[in-house]
Amino acid sequence: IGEIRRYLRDNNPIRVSRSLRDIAYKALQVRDGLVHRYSKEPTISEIAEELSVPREEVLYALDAIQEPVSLFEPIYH
Amino acid sequence: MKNTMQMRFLSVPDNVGLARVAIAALAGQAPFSLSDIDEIKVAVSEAVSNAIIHGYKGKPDGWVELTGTLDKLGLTIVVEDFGVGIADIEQARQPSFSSDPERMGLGFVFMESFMHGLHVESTVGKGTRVEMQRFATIQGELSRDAQ
Amino acid sequence: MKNTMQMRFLSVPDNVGLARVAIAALAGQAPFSLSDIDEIKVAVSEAVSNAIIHGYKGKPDGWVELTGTLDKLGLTIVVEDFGVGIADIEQARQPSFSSDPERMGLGFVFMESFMHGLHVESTVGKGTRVEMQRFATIQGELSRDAQ
Ligand SMILES: Nc1ncnc2c1ncn2[C@@H]1O[C@H](COP(=O)(O)OP(=O)(O)O)[C@@H](O)[C@H]1O
Ligand SMILES: Nc1ncnc2c1ncn2[C@@H]1O[C@H](COP(=O)(O)OP(=O)(O)O)[C@@H](O)[C@H]1O
Ligand SMILES: [Mg+2]
Ligand SMILES: [Mg+2]
Repeated sequence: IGEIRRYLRDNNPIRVSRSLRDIAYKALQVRDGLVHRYSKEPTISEIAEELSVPREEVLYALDAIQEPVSLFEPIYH
Repeated sequence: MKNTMQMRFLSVPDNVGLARVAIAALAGQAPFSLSDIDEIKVAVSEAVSNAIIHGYKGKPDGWVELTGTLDKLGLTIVVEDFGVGIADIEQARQPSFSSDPERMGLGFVFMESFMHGLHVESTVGKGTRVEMQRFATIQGELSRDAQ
Repeated sequence: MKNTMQMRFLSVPDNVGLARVAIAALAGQAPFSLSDIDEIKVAVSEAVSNAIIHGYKGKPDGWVELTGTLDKLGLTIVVEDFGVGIADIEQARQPSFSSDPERMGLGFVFMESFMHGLHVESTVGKGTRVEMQRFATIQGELSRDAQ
Protein backbone atom coordinates (compact mmCIF):
# COMPACT_ATOMS: atom_id res chain seq x y z
CA ILE A 1 0.00 0.00 0.00
CA GLY A 2 2.97 2.29 0.56
CA GLU A 3 3.91 1.90 -3.07
CA ILE A 4 0.40 2.68 -4.26
CA ARG A 5 0.43 5.78 -2.10
CA ARG A 6 3.69 6.94 -3.57
CA TYR A 7 2.39 6.22 -7.05
CA LEU A 8 -0.76 8.22 -6.43
CA ARG A 9 1.13 11.15 -5.01
CA ASP A 10 3.53 11.24 -7.93
CA ASN A 11 1.13 10.44 -10.74
CA ASN A 12 -2.17 11.79 -9.59
CA PRO A 13 -3.95 12.59 -12.83
CA ILE A 14 -6.76 14.35 -11.02
CA ARG A 15 -4.56 17.01 -9.51
CA VAL A 16 -5.35 20.42 -10.92
CA SER A 17 -2.20 21.88 -12.32
CA ARG A 18 -3.60 25.10 -13.69
CA SER A 19 -3.90 27.96 -11.27
CA LEU A 20 -7.24 29.44 -10.36
CA ARG A 21 -6.26 32.72 -11.94
CA ASP A 22 -5.39 30.96 -15.16
CA ILE A 23 -8.73 29.14 -15.28
CA ALA A 24 -10.67 32.30 -14.48
CA TYR A 25 -8.83 34.32 -17.11
CA LYS A 26 -9.35 31.66 -19.77
CA ALA A 27 -13.03 31.35 -18.83
CA LEU A 28 -13.58 35.06 -19.44
CA GLN A 29 -11.75 34.82 -22.78
CA VAL A 30 -13.86 31.84 -23.81
CA ARG A 31 -17.01 33.68 -22.78
CA ASP A 32 -16.08 36.66 -24.94
CA GLY A 33 -15.29 34.36 -27.86
CA LEU A 34 -18.65 32.60 -27.58
CA VAL A 35 -20.53 35.89 -27.24
CA HIS A 36 -18.80 37.08 -30.38
CA ARG A 37 -19.50 33.88 -32.29
CA TYR A 38 -23.15 33.40 -31.36
CA SER A 39 -24.12 36.92 -30.28
CA LYS A 40 -25.58 35.65 -27.05
CA GLU A 41 -24.35 34.96 -23.53
CA PRO A 42 -23.15 31.36 -23.19
CA THR A 43 -24.19 29.22 -20.23
CA ILE A 44 -21.60 28.08 -17.69
CA SER A 45 -21.83 24.58 -19.13
CA GLU A 46 -20.90 25.85 -22.59
CA ILE A 47 -17.89 27.74 -21.21
CA ALA A 48 -16.78 24.78 -19.11
CA GLU A 49 -17.07 22.41 -22.05
CA GLU A 50 -14.99 24.64 -24.29
CA LEU A 51 -12.35 24.91 -21.54
CA SER A 52 -12.45 21.22 -20.59
CA VAL A 53 -12.62 22.23 -16.94
CA PRO A 54 -15.52 21.08 -14.72
CA ARG A 55 -18.29 23.66 -14.42
CA GLU A 56 -17.99 24.19 -10.70
CA GLU A 57 -14.22 24.62 -10.95
CA VAL A 58 -14.73 27.42 -13.46
CA LEU A 59 -17.20 29.08 -11.11
CA TYR A 60 -14.90 28.56 -8.14
CA ALA A 61 -11.97 30.12 -9.96
CA LEU A 62 -14.05 33.11 -11.03
CA ASP A 63 -15.26 33.60 -7.48
CA ALA A 64 -11.70 33.40 -6.18
CA ILE A 65 -10.46 36.28 -8.35
CA GLN A 66 -13.46 38.43 -7.44
CA GLU A 67 -12.63 40.61 -4.46
CA PRO A 68 -15.56 42.48 -2.94
CA VAL A 69 -18.30 40.60 -1.15
CA SER A 70 -20.90 43.16 -2.07
CA LEU A 71 -20.94 45.47 -5.06
CA PHE A 72 -20.99 48.70 -3.14
CA GLU A 73 -20.11 47.92 0.41
CA PRO A 74 -17.47 45.50 1.50
CA ILE A 75 -18.94 44.29 4.78
CA TYR A 76 -15.83 43.50 6.72
CA HIS A 77 -12.65 45.42 6.53
CA MET B 1 -32.41 19.02 -13.91
CA LYS B 2 -34.07 18.76 -10.54
CA ASN B 3 -31.86 19.16 -7.51
CA THR B 4 -31.88 20.28 -3.90
CA MET B 5 -29.14 21.35 -1.57
CA GLN B 6 -29.55 22.33 2.06
CA MET B 7 -26.75 23.70 4.14
CA ARG B 8 -26.17 25.34 7.45
CA PHE B 9 -23.11 27.12 8.73
CA LEU B 10 -22.03 29.32 11.60
CA SER B 11 -22.56 33.09 11.47
CA VAL B 12 -18.94 33.93 10.74
CA PRO B 13 -18.17 36.43 7.95
CA ASP B 14 -15.99 33.97 6.02
CA ASN B 15 -19.04 31.83 5.40
CA VAL B 16 -20.51 34.43 3.07
CA GLY B 17 -17.92 33.12 0.61
CA LEU B 18 -18.90 29.53 1.31
CA ALA B 19 -22.55 30.34 0.60
CA ARG B 20 -21.64 32.13 -2.65
CA VAL B 21 -19.55 29.26 -3.95
CA ALA B 22 -22.14 26.60 -3.05
CA ILE B 23 -24.98 28.52 -4.70
CA ALA B 24 -22.84 29.22 -7.77
CA ALA B 25 -22.04 25.50 -8.12
CA LEU B 26 -25.74 24.63 -7.87
CA ALA B 27 -26.79 27.41 -10.27
CA GLY B 28 -24.17 26.20 -12.75
CA GLN B 29 -26.28 23.06 -13.23
CA ALA B 30 -29.00 25.21 -14.86
CA PRO B 31 -28.63 27.21 -18.10
CA PHE B 32 -27.48 30.42 -16.42
CA SER B 33 -24.84 32.73 -17.86
CA LEU B 34 -21.85 34.07 -15.93
CA SER B 35 -23.55 37.41 -15.36
CA ASP B 36 -26.74 35.67 -14.16
CA ILE B 37 -24.63 33.79 -11.64
CA ASP B 38 -22.81 36.93 -10.54
CA GLU B 39 -26.16 38.54 -9.80
CA ILE B 40 -27.42 35.48 -7.94
CA LYS B 41 -24.23 35.51 -5.87
CA VAL B 42 -24.71 39.16 -4.93
CA ALA B 43 -28.27 38.45 -3.80
CA VAL B 44 -27.14 35.51 -1.68
CA SER B 45 -24.24 37.49 -0.22
CA GLU B 46 -26.61 40.25 0.84
CA ALA B 47 -29.08 37.85 2.47
CA VAL B 48 -26.40 35.86 4.28
CA SER B 49 -24.57 39.04 5.35
CA ASN B 50 -27.83 40.39 6.78
CA ALA B 51 -28.33 37.19 8.75
CA ILE B 52 -24.82 37.48 10.20
CA ILE B 53 -24.62 41.24 10.74
CA HIS B 54 -28.19 42.07 11.72
CA GLY B 55 -29.78 38.73 12.67
CA TYR B 56 -26.94 37.66 14.98
CA LYS B 57 -25.42 41.13 15.47
CA GLY B 58 -22.05 39.78 14.43
CA LYS B 59 -21.96 37.02 17.05
CA PRO B 60 -20.26 34.01 15.43
CA ASP B 61 -22.24 31.20 17.08
CA GLY B 62 -25.59 31.41 15.30
CA TRP B 63 -26.72 29.02 12.56
CA VAL B 64 -27.53 30.31 9.11
CA GLU B 65 -29.48 27.97 6.85
CA LEU B 66 -29.23 28.12 3.09
CA THR B 67 -31.37 26.03 0.77
CA GLY B 68 -31.12 25.93 -3.01
CA THR B 69 -33.66 24.15 -5.20
CA LEU B 70 -33.35 23.76 -8.95
CA ASP B 71 -36.27 22.81 -11.12
CA LYS B 72 -37.38 23.36 -14.70
CA LEU B 73 -38.20 27.00 -13.99
CA GLY B 74 -34.96 27.98 -12.33
CA LEU B 75 -33.45 28.39 -8.89
CA THR B 76 -35.17 29.05 -5.57
CA ILE B 77 -33.00 30.15 -2.65
CA VAL B 78 -33.98 30.37 1.02
CA VAL B 79 -31.75 32.05 3.61
CA GLU B 80 -32.86 31.71 7.21
CA ASP B 81 -31.53 32.82 10.57
CA PHE B 82 -32.77 32.40 14.12
CA GLY B 83 -31.69 35.79 15.35
CA VAL B 84 -33.33 39.04 16.41
CA GLY B 85 -35.89 39.31 13.59
CA ILE B 86 -37.27 42.40 11.86
CA ALA B 87 -40.05 44.46 13.48
CA ASP B 88 -41.14 46.35 10.34
CA ILE B 89 -40.37 44.43 7.16
CA GLU B 90 -41.86 47.05 4.84
CA GLN B 91 -39.62 49.73 6.29
CA ALA B 92 -36.57 47.43 6.20
CA ARG B 93 -37.11 46.81 2.48
CA GLN B 94 -37.19 50.53 1.61
CA PRO B 95 -34.22 51.66 -0.48
CA SER B 96 -31.61 53.32 1.74
CA PHE B 97 -33.23 52.20 4.96
CA SER B 98 -30.77 50.79 7.44
CA SER B 99 -30.93 50.40 11.19
CA ASP B 100 -27.19 51.10 11.14
CA PRO B 101 -26.28 54.67 10.10
CA GLU B 102 -22.94 53.40 8.78
CA ARG B 103 -24.59 51.13 6.22
CA MET B 104 -26.15 51.93 2.88
CA GLY B 105 -29.41 50.04 3.26
CA LEU B 106 -29.29 48.58 -0.24
CA GLY B 107 -29.20 44.85 0.53
CA PHE B 108 -32.90 44.21 -0.05
CA VAL B 109 -32.82 46.45 -3.12
CA PHE B 110 -30.08 44.30 -4.63
CA MET B 111 -31.97 41.11 -3.83
CA GLU B 112 -35.11 42.51 -5.40
CA SER B 113 -33.48 43.82 -8.53
CA PHE B 114 -31.31 40.77 -9.20
CA MET B 115 -33.92 38.13 -8.49
CA HIS B 116 -37.35 37.49 -9.98
CA GLY B 117 -39.16 37.33 -6.68
CA LEU B 118 -38.34 38.15 -3.07
CA HIS B 119 -40.38 37.10 -0.07
CA VAL B 120 -39.41 38.06 3.48
CA GLU B 121 -40.89 36.63 6.67
CA SER B 122 -39.69 37.55 10.13
CA THR B 123 -40.69 37.32 13.76
CA VAL B 124 -39.02 39.52 16.34
CA GLY B 125 -36.92 37.36 18.65
CA LYS B 126 -37.38 34.28 16.45
CA GLY B 127 -35.56 35.05 13.23
CA THR B 128 -35.86 35.89 9.56
CA ARG B 129 -36.51 33.89 6.39
CA VAL B 130 -35.78 35.31 2.95
CA GLU B 131 -36.93 33.43 -0.15
CA MET B 132 -35.82 34.40 -3.64
CA GLN B 133 -36.40 33.02 -7.13
CA ARG B 134 -34.39 33.35 -10.26
CA PHE B 135 -35.79 32.00 -13.50
CA ALA B 136 -33.49 30.42 -16.04
CA THR B 137 -34.31 32.28 -19.19
CA ILE B 138 -31.56 31.73 -21.69
CA GLN B 139 -32.79 31.65 -25.30
CA GLY B 140 -35.27 28.81 -25.43
CA GLU B 141 -33.37 26.53 -23.01
CA LEU B 142 -36.13 26.97 -20.52
CA SER B 143 -38.97 25.94 -22.78
CA ARG B 144 -36.89 23.16 -24.34
CA ASP B 145 -36.09 21.69 -20.91
CA ALA B 146 -39.66 22.06 -19.77
CA GLN B 147 -41.06 19.84 -22.51
CA MET C 1 -10.48 29.79 13.01
CA LYS C 2 -13.28 27.59 14.22
CA ASN C 3 -16.07 26.86 11.82
CA THR C 4 -18.65 24.25 10.94
CA MET C 5 -20.63 23.59 7.81
CA GLN C 6 -23.25 20.93 7.35
CA MET C 7 -24.87 20.20 4.06
CA ARG C 8 -27.09 17.66 2.44
CA PHE C 9 -27.88 17.15 -1.20
CA LEU C 10 -29.52 14.60 -3.47
CA SER C 11 -27.55 11.63 -4.82
CA VAL C 12 -27.12 13.04 -8.32
CA PRO C 13 -23.66 12.90 -9.91
CA ASP C 14 -23.53 16.69 -10.47
CA ASN C 15 -23.46 17.16 -6.72
CA VAL C 16 -19.98 15.69 -6.47
CA GLY C 17 -18.84 19.04 -7.87
CA LEU C 18 -20.96 20.91 -5.36
CA ALA C 19 -19.38 18.95 -2.50
CA ARG C 20 -15.87 19.59 -3.87
CA VAL C 21 -16.21 23.35 -4.06
CA ALA C 22 -18.03 23.68 -0.73
CA ILE C 23 -15.23 21.79 1.01
CA ALA C 24 -12.61 23.78 -0.89
CA ALA C 25 -14.22 27.05 0.24
CA LEU C 26 -14.21 25.84 3.84
CA ALA C 27 -10.65 24.48 3.66
CA GLY C 28 -9.56 27.81 2.15
CA GLN C 29 -10.26 29.40 5.55
CA ALA C 30 -7.43 27.35 7.12
CA PRO C 31 -3.73 27.54 6.27
CA PHE C 32 -3.84 24.85 3.60
CA SER C 33 -1.89 25.16 0.39
CA LEU C 34 -3.59 24.85 -2.99
CA SER C 35 -2.22 21.35 -3.46
CA ASP C 36 -3.43 20.37 0.02
CA ILE C 37 -6.87 21.55 -1.05
CA ASP C 38 -6.67 19.61 -4.31
CA GLU C 39 -5.96 16.46 -2.32
CA ILE C 40 -8.80 17.14 0.10
CA LYS C 41 -11.13 17.62 -2.86
CA VAL C 42 -10.11 14.28 -4.34
CA ALA C 43 -10.82 12.53 -1.02
CA VAL C 44 -14.24 14.19 -0.77
CA SER C 45 -15.06 13.36 -4.39
CA GLU C 46 -14.28 9.70 -3.78
CA ALA C 47 -16.40 9.50 -0.64
CA VAL C 48 -19.36 11.34 -2.17
CA SER C 49 -19.11 9.33 -5.41
CA ASN C 50 -19.16 6.13 -3.37
CA ALA C 51 -22.29 7.28 -1.56
CA ILE C 52 -24.03 7.98 -4.88
CA ILE C 53 -22.74 5.05 -6.94
CA HIS C 54 -22.59 2.29 -4.33
CA GLY C 55 -24.72 3.53 -1.43
CA TYR C 56 -27.71 4.50 -3.58
CA LYS C 57 -26.77 2.41 -6.64
CA GLY C 58 -27.08 5.48 -8.80
CA LYS C 59 -30.66 6.29 -7.79
CA PRO C 60 -30.95 10.09 -7.63
CA ASP C 61 -33.36 10.44 -4.71
CA GLY C 62 -31.14 9.58 -1.74
CA TRP C 63 -29.70 12.16 0.66
CA VAL C 64 -25.96 12.53 1.07
CA GLU C 65 -24.76 14.46 4.11
CA LEU C 66 -21.48 16.30 4.18
CA THR C 67 -20.09 17.97 7.28
CA GLY C 68 -16.90 20.01 7.48
CA THR C 69 -15.42 21.19 10.75
CA LEU C 70 -12.42 23.45 11.03
CA ASP C 71 -10.50 23.83 14.24
CA LYS C 72 -6.96 24.66 15.29
CA LEU C 73 -5.72 21.27 14.18
CA GLY C 74 -7.23 21.24 10.73
CA LEU C 75 -10.27 19.96 8.89
CA THR C 76 -12.56 17.06 9.73
CA ILE C 77 -14.94 15.84 7.03
CA VAL C 78 -17.83 13.43 7.41
CA VAL C 79 -19.68 11.96 4.41
CA GLU C 80 -22.76 9.93 5.19
CA ASP C 81 -25.37 8.09 3.17
CA PHE C 82 -28.44 6.09 4.13
CA GLY C 83 -28.11 3.49 1.41
CA VAL C 84 -27.21 -0.21 1.15
CA GLY C 85 -24.21 -0.20 3.50
CA ILE C 86 -21.01 -2.26 3.35
CA ALA C 87 -20.94 -5.87 4.59
CA ASP C 88 -17.17 -6.25 4.91
CA ILE C 89 -15.45 -2.91 5.48
CA GLU C 90 -11.96 -4.38 5.71
CA GLN C 91 -12.32 -6.01 2.32
CA ALA C 92 -13.85 -2.84 0.81
CA ARG C 93 -10.83 -0.81 1.93
CA GLN C 94 -8.30 -3.16 0.27
CA PRO C 95 -6.47 -1.53 -2.64
CA SER C 96 -8.03 -2.64 -5.94
CA PHE C 97 -11.07 -4.18 -4.30
CA SER C 98 -14.32 -3.22 -5.96
CA SER C 99 -17.72 -4.89 -5.98
CA ASP C 100 -17.99 -3.63 -9.56
CA PRO C 101 -15.53 -5.29 -12.00
CA GLU C 102 -15.58 -2.15 -14.14
CA ARG C 103 -14.18 0.02 -11.34
CA MET C 104 -10.63 0.43 -10.09
CA GLY C 105 -11.28 0.03 -6.39
CA LEU C 106 -8.96 2.89 -5.44
CA GLY C 107 -11.41 5.28 -3.79
CA PHE C 108 -10.58 4.32 -0.21
CA VAL C 109 -6.87 4.26 -1.10
CA PHE C 110 -7.09 7.86 -2.29
CA MET C 111 -8.94 8.88 0.86
CA GLU C 112 -6.36 7.15 3.02
CA SER C 113 -3.34 8.51 1.25
CA PHE C 114 -4.55 12.09 0.99
CA MET C 115 -5.97 12.42 4.47
CA HIS C 116 -4.39 11.99 7.89
CA GLY C 117 -7.02 9.68 9.24
CA LEU C 118 -9.90 7.67 7.78
CA HIS C 119 -12.63 6.02 9.76
CA VAL C 120 -15.43 4.03 8.11
CA GLU C 121 -18.61 2.82 9.80
CA SER C 122 -21.38 1.00 7.99
CA THR C 123 -24.48 -1.07 8.62
CA VAL C 124 -25.96 -3.18 5.84
CA GLY C 125 -29.34 -1.75 4.87
CA LYS C 126 -28.79 1.39 6.99
CA GLY C 127 -25.96 3.26 5.35
CA THR C 128 -22.32 4.31 5.54
CA ARG C 129 -20.41 7.03 7.36
CA VAL C 130 -16.89 8.02 6.37
CA GLU C 131 -14.89 10.36 8.59
CA MET C 132 -11.59 11.87 7.48
CA GLN C 133 -9.12 14.33 9.02
CA ARG C 134 -6.60 16.55 7.41
CA PHE C 135 -4.18 18.47 9.60
CA ALA C 136 -3.15 21.96 8.63
CA THR C 137 0.62 21.83 8.62
CA ILE C 138 1.91 24.82 6.73
CA GLN C 139 5.22 26.14 8.09
CA GLY C 140 4.51 26.76 11.74
CA GLU C 141 0.95 28.07 11.25
CA LEU C 142 -0.40 25.09 13.11
CA SER C 143 1.65 25.50 16.25
CA ARG C 144 1.35 29.27 16.13
CA ASP C 145 -2.45 29.07 15.89
CA ALA C 146 -2.63 26.43 18.58
CA GLN C 147 -1.03 28.63 21.23
N1 LIG D 1 -31.69 38.83 8.82
C1 LIG D 1 -32.01 40.01 9.41
N2 LIG D 1 -32.24 40.05 10.75
C2 LIG D 1 -32.55 41.23 11.34
N3 LIG D 1 -32.67 42.41 10.71
C3 LIG D 1 -32.47 42.42 9.37
C4 LIG D 1 -32.13 41.23 8.67
N4 LIG D 1 -32.00 41.55 7.36
C5 LIG D 1 -32.25 42.87 7.27
N5 LIG D 1 -32.53 43.40 8.47
C6 LIG D 1 -32.89 44.82 8.73
O1 LIG D 1 -33.23 45.43 7.50
C7 LIG D 1 -32.41 46.57 7.28
C8 LIG D 1 -32.17 46.75 5.79
O2 LIG D 1 -31.35 45.70 5.29
P1 LIG D 1 -30.47 45.97 4.00
O3 LIG D 1 -31.37 46.47 2.91
O4 LIG D 1 -29.68 44.76 3.69
O5 LIG D 1 -29.53 47.17 4.41
P2 LIG D 1 -28.25 47.18 5.37
O6 LIG D 1 -27.79 45.76 5.58
O7 LIG D 1 -27.25 48.00 4.65
O8 LIG D 1 -28.67 47.79 6.66
C9 LIG D 1 -31.17 46.35 8.10
O9 LIG D 1 -30.54 47.56 8.45
C10 LIG D 1 -31.73 45.61 9.33
O10 LIG D 1 -32.26 46.51 10.25
N1 LIG E 1 -21.00 4.45 0.53
C1 LIG E 1 -20.91 3.15 0.19
N2 LIG E 1 -22.01 2.34 0.22
C2 LIG E 1 -21.93 1.05 -0.13
N3 LIG E 1 -20.79 0.44 -0.54
C3 LIG E 1 -19.67 1.18 -0.59
C4 LIG E 1 -19.66 2.56 -0.24
N4 LIG E 1 -18.41 3.02 -0.39
C5 LIG E 1 -17.67 2.00 -0.81
N5 LIG E 1 -18.40 0.86 -0.93
C6 LIG E 1 -17.90 -0.46 -1.34
O1 LIG E 1 -16.49 -0.46 -1.22
C7 LIG E 1 -15.90 -0.82 -2.47
C8 LIG E 1 -14.58 -0.11 -2.63
O2 LIG E 1 -14.78 1.29 -2.76
P1 LIG E 1 -13.67 2.14 -3.53
O3 LIG E 1 -12.34 1.88 -2.89
O4 LIG E 1 -14.13 3.55 -3.60
O5 LIG E 1 -13.64 1.51 -5.00
P2 LIG E 1 -14.69 1.64 -6.21
O6 LIG E 1 -15.61 2.79 -5.92
O7 LIG E 1 -13.83 1.88 -7.41
O8 LIG E 1 -15.43 0.33 -6.26
C9 LIG E 1 -16.94 -0.48 -3.49
O9 LIG E 1 -16.77 -1.25 -4.69
C10 LIG E 1 -18.24 -0.80 -2.78
O10 LIG E 1 -18.52 -2.17 -2.85
MG1 LIG F 1 -27.69 44.30 4.19
MG1 LIG G 1 -15.13 4.60 -5.16
